[in-house]
Amino acid sequence: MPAVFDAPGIDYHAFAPEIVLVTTLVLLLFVDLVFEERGRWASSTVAGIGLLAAVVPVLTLAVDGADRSLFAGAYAVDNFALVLKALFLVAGYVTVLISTDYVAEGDYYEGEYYFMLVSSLLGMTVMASARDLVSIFVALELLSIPAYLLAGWRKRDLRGNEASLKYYLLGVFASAVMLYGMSLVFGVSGSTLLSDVGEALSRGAESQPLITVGIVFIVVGFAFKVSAVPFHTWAPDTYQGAPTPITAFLSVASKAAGFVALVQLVFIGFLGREDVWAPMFWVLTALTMTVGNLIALRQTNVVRLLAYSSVAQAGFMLAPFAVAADIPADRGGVGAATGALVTYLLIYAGMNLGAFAVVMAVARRTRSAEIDAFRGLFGYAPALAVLMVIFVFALAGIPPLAGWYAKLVVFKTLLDAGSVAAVTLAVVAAVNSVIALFYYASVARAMVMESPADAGSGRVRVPASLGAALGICALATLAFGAFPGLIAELGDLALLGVLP
Amino acid sequence: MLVNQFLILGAVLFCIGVYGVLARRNGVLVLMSIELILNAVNINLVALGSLQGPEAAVAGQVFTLFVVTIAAAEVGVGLAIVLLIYRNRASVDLDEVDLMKG
Amino acid sequence: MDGLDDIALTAAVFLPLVGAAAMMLTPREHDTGHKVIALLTTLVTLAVGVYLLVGFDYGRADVLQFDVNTSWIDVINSRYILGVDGISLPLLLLSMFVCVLVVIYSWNHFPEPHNPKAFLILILVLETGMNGTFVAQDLILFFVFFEVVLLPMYFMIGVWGGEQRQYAAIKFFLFTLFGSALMILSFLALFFQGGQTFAIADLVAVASDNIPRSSQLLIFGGLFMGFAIKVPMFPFHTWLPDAHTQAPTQGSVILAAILLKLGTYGFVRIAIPILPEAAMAWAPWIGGLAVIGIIYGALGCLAQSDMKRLIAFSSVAHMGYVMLGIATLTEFGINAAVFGMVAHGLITGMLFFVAGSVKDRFHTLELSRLGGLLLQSPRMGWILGFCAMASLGLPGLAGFWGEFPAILAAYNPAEGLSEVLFRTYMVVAAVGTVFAAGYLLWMFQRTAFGTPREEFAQARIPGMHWPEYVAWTPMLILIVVLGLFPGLLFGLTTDAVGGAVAALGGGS
Amino acid sequence: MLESIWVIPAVTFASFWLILFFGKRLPKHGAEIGIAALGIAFVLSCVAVVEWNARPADEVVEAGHETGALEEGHGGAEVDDEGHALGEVQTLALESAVEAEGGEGEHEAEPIRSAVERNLTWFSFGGVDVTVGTAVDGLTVVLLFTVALISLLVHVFSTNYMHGDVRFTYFFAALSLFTTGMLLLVVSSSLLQALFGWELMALCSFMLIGHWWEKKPNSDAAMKAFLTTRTGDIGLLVGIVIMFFAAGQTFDIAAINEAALSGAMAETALVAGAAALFIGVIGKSAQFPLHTWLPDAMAGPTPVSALIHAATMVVAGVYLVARLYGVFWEAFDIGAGGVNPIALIGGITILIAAALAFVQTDIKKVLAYSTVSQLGYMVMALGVGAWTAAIFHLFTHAFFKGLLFLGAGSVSHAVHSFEMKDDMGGLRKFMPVTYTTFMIGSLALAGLFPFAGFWSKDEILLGAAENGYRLFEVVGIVGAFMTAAYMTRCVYLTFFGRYRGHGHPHESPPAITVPLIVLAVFSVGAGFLNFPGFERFFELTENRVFLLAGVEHHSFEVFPAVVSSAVVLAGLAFGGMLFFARHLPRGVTARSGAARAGYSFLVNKYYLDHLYTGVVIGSIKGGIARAAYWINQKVIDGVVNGVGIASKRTGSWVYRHIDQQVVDGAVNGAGFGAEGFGGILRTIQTGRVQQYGALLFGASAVLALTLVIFI
Repeated sequence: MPAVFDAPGIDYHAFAPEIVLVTTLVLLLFVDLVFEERGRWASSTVAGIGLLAAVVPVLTLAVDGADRSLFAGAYAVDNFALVLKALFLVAGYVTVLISTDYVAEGDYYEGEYYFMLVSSLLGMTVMASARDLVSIFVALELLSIPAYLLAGWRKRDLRGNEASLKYYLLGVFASAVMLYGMSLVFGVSGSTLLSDVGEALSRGAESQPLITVGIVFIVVGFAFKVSAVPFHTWAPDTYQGAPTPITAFLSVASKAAGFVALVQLVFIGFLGREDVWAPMFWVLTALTMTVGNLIALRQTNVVRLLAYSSVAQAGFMLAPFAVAADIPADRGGVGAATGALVTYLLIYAGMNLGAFAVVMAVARRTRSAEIDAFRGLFGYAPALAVLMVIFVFALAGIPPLAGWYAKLVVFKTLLDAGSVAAVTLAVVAAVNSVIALFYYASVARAMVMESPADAGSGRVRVPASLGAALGICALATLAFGAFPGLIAELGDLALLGVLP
Repeated sequence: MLVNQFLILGAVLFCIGVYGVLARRNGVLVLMSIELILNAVNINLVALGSLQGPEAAVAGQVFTLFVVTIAAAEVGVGLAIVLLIYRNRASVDLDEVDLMKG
Repeated sequence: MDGLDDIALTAAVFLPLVGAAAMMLTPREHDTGHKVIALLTTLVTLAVGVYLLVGFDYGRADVLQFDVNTSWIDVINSRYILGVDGISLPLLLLSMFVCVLVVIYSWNHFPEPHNPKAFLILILVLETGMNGTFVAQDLILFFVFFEVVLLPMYFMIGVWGGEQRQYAAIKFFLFTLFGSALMILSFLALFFQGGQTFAIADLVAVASDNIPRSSQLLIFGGLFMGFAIKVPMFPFHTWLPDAHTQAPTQGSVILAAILLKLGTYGFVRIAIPILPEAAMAWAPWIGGLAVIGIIYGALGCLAQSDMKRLIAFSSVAHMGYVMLGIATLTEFGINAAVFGMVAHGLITGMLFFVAGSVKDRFHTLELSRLGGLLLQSPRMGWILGFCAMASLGLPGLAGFWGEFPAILAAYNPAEGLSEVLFRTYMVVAAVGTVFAAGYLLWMFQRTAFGTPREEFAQARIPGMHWPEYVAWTPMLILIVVLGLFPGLLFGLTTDAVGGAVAALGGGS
Repeated sequence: MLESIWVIPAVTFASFWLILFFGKRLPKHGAEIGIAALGIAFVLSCVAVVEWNARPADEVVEAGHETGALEEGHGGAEVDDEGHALGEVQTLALESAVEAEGGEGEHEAEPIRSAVERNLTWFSFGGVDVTVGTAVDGLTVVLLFTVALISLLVHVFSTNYMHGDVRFTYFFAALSLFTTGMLLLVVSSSLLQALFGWELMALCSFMLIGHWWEKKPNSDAAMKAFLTTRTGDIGLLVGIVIMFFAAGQTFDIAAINEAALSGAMAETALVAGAAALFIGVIGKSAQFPLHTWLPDAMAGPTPVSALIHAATMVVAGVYLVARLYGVFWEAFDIGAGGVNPIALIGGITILIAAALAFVQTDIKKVLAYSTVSQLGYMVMALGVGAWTAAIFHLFTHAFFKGLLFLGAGSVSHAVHSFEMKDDMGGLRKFMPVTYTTFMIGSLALAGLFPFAGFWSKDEILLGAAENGYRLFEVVGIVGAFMTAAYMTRCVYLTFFGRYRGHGHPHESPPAITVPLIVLAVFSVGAGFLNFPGFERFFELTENRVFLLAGVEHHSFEVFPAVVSSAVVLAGLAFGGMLFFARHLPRGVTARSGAARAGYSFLVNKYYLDHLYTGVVIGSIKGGIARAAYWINQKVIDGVVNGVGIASKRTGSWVYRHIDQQVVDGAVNGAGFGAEGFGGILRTIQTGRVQQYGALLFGASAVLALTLVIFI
């Protein structure tokens, strides 16, 4: 029977952030086109303003407060989506800030750089709202493909190429696997809408194997994005080879996007099937934290070290998934898990971006990201050193720096579930947080307790935009550490809206 | 009944693709193997969709279209990167690309 | 003065941070500027402490006073609750007091690499952490303050410490963090099983009834790890000698005088009142470890060739007495413990001060190289002797009241604890007093008696400087005063402890 | 005065601080403060004695354990004032009461003076009010008098003896503090407070014995003294704790005695507590086997030795037992006779110490061992239930031992040495006063009639005999014999024969001789305080506790006295024979009566002389004593030192092997383990993209399979 086509009514307010981003993209192209060389400075500014402008509708939507759902539920704008969009946009803005001088000083194409960056962000904002297999897939590719290119931005640098290649091949491979999984799940449920999928899967006792394989493959696809062990292998190499701002971007925004997708898929699409994903996530969590930390112990390059640390951090973020199903409904059920995850993402973004920002600032002088390059930093650039100390110990989760609260909510979620598995995981996490301290402290040690490698150490000049980025991150890290209430509210709000 | 055969075909294609991705040394061939996987996906989508009734059939086909389109984009990017590699090291042998490890 | 009462504790906790901020804005070159700011800050903080002391209602020492209770992190229902009772007040004051003296002492004793700015800022941050821990009445708040002290101490040891400083610093950090990781897990477990609250008072009221015995034991285990490492109890003590030996004098003093007390305070304030049943079950083991610590620490001392390391090990022994007192779960015992904390803080703090000054003059603490201090710097020598005597628990000096009552309490522990076992502990502890006398006098004989080694025979050893006089006199006086009038402290603690022990269903 | 007895220690304590802060600036460098303070203290103690003496007997105690009847009598006594009349009334009342009970006929009720107590709350803790205060009774005032007097004389003596010492001022400060400690102990009404005095003395002994700490042996001796007594204090601490709980959570001494006597204490607690306390006594009063610190303590200046041995420190132990007599009486069932730990330890100490005194060449060491032996007498006396005798001996001993030490000091002041064999001899010509007084002291110590020692020692022996401790009576007599002998030797080597030293010894100045004379007077006179028929001392010290316990006091009896005197004479003769007779050719006889006696004795019984010299002397002087000394130095002392060394060794072993390797090693090991493991894991990161891919797909396949299989 022929389906009658009726144009869907579009809620433009709900779309506003994405629309702004698209406009920005067009502007960027235009700027690049009109004043080629003279426009160098312009494109970064345009990008920055565009991103901030995109935050405005997010806020208006938040104020408005109503959950919106478009395209028969394929695209939802709820608190969860809004909080995450905001996170992506701000993270993106900070990325632009730290990129400005970096890109300007290297002879790279700027217009394209920011174009890619913003389009990747567009993908992320879409991801935050995607509630349908297709839109998730589209969003995923939209945010990934520009990232592949950005990773290899330093064209003549072999490491850059390698980073790009590895990221690309594995990324595509992973998304292919994920697609295969999607095809299976779609086959069982007969719908691409997550809500329908959810019902169908929880019903479909027959064709269990298909469902299992489907779920596993889909989760793998995003486990790759969030660099969960054993799907993390690309991360260190890519992080090291890519331009540092992009590394920061990948380790924060792109990772967050992966988690967003997971939240939607697992907590809506596979809600009924924790028998499949709960054990899987348990294993992934334990592996990710432990392996990430252990390998990080042996790193001598700060970027690489941060890469592994972000792997380990991903482990903490995965923990809520492992136990979400055990949390009694009266304590928020999966909502609590989501809240914990979002809180963690928000805090993590601040401190990790900050850490990378410092790395860049230092690299401006030392031209290296080896730990030895950081020795004696406190001697000649105390401010930077103190900031780095703040960020790394925040990552380590030492009060009163923001990280502690992120860890706390994860522990809380684990104990909230209270099952034996959950508590075991909690202990594993606890031990890991101690191991982690060791390498974070080693960075601090090099900066503060050791003398500079080279005697003549002039001051490090920190350009304004980079300084601004540092300021924002430091402020966030300290404020959220002292008054976690601020962030906790957001995390708590960010519940998936009810779906039609 | 009929569906199973499509499924199996898809599975076979998938496995061949995976093998290609993991085994071929030549970057270009790896890209093509990925295409194979995507095609396996497409077959699944269309077949299973039609199994689940008309609505699903449409949805499946639409999904397939998306996959095809995006696959094209991916491959474009992929080729660009491989080309870049070739420029810089005059080879597309993936095993040689291992500056960063550990 | 209600308004003042409300902000008093908050001020006591955060004033040091204000000072630290002020110093950050002051350029690095103005050494004296920094010293003055730091001194003023600590003094003002101490003034607040005195205000608390005056305003404190001694009749109601068992209830929280000057309490503040406002929302902090609503999402996890953790509130900003501060308050002092008879147990926290003395420790709070001790912390403020010691910080002032440390700043004064620092006046001309900045270890390499100089940099007074950073050094003093760290001290101030430390003070915030310590004061906060003693007044926090909410588990999460407690945890935060408990951890705040880590970073400053880590850097203080790691930057201004001795040869092994980096190893010592990270060791200290990792040990404590490990403990507190398990501790926070226990806190959360309490939260969920004890009625969704972190407020200590509420938990004391409900926890023991709501939580099944089995999980009580587990939770207490977590708390035990957290606090025992900080105390430190055998066998978690190994970070202590390294940290103490490597830390700069000021660091050692703060470490010995206050940081160690955070652990014991945790037992008295949190672990025991909230989980009395579990405490009962654990007490024999705690007591056992405590007396092992007493003897073990003493043996450790006898083995040392380095004065500072010896003093560090003596801390292990002395905290053993404190823990023994706590383990008896009786009013006697816990009173003794609190007194022991303060006494050990003053005495061992002083010992480290002296050790530091000795190092300043001889550039070594090798007992084999020292000697004849009484000839070269008589005053310092006698002060050292005085502290040694105080430390070995000579009646009439503060140390005695930490030691003897603990032994006394061990003779009849709370109902339900094996008398035979604890009486054995008592005897062992009593034997420990002889060991204490042994190593302390031995140390004193080696350093102060005899004649200087030839390498220092000609060296002109400067006498004591004014910062040393100013910083030490108050401590010495306090050691004597507390020794002669223990009522000053027992009067404060005894009611509060009575309250805490009441949770156990009546101790002694 | 009795109510405000605390003034006495307060005065000396004040003098300590005054000397410490202002001493150096004064003309006499602080000595004057010390002397003034002690003078005041002495006067006050005399006042106290007088007042106590004048105090009417206001309390009636029926001897024997049944205290039931007496309680109301006691209660009645309190309200009434006119003690004596009341006393009789009570007596009548009580006799009837006694008859009603029947059996206990031989005890009769006695009126005595009740102790003057004054307590105020020190601090309250754990719901218990700990009091601090003073309790004055006969025992207290006697000791106050003794301590104050001796200490005063020692102060005076020191002004000259220590003149020009590097730490003159500091020395006097320490002396004052030392005295304070003893006085505090004596007046305390509570054990806890007593402990303060007790440890204060330990501290001061440390400071004073190690006064010349530049020399390592001195500081070693100081440490040894402190640590040995401290070892005893383990017992004391534990004992106090046990008493605290056994007596119902109080440190009050009177209460503890009552509790012990009324049988309120659990038997085990009582015995354990008493035993523990007695260990403390052994340490402090240098009883076997913890006596070895005392001779080493001679490293300190002589006045200190005098103070330690005569009036403070070592007698503290004896005092403690006397003070807590109720406890010990009950715990060791002293009334029963036979053998008990206290008497046994005392007895052993008497003999071994006396034997050791034979072979010392250092005059102070001789005196030191004699002190140990005399303390043995006191402890034994307490052990055999001769309470008054013990105190009386403590009292008399204080004088003649103080005298002897100061005498020795005076001698060394002249010859700058303590070596009798090398640097002394024939000094009686050079220093007559010292000689005479020293002689008196020696005879008193030997216990020759009519010197003070005779009365007290005799009373001890009598008590032992009467209370069914025959064995210890014998021990006492043997001890007396040996004492007489070694003192003769000592005197001979010091004052007779020819001068073996260098330089020209001269009589010491008055600052030294005056104290000697004073003490000499007391050494002669003190004994008459318990002269048969006129037993002021007994009445003075008589107190509630030992009446309750039913301690018997035996007044003088002629026969035992004769026996003991005979023994003493024998001892003297024996000693004389050993040391004087040998110099026959050089005609000692002409000079010394004692020698002549010994000589004639020898001549008449020559074969005996052979026997003695060959066997007795050979064995005693040569064999037994040396053996004893060897055992003492090598075994007992060896153990004491050995313990120290051993624990130090253990320490380093534990530290090196357990602490650093096991405990700490585990921690570091874990660290390295983690890193190593990390290293292994790094090899996953080959850098080959396709291996990454393989890992990726492999992992997902494995996950999928396992889940498919297990679900």
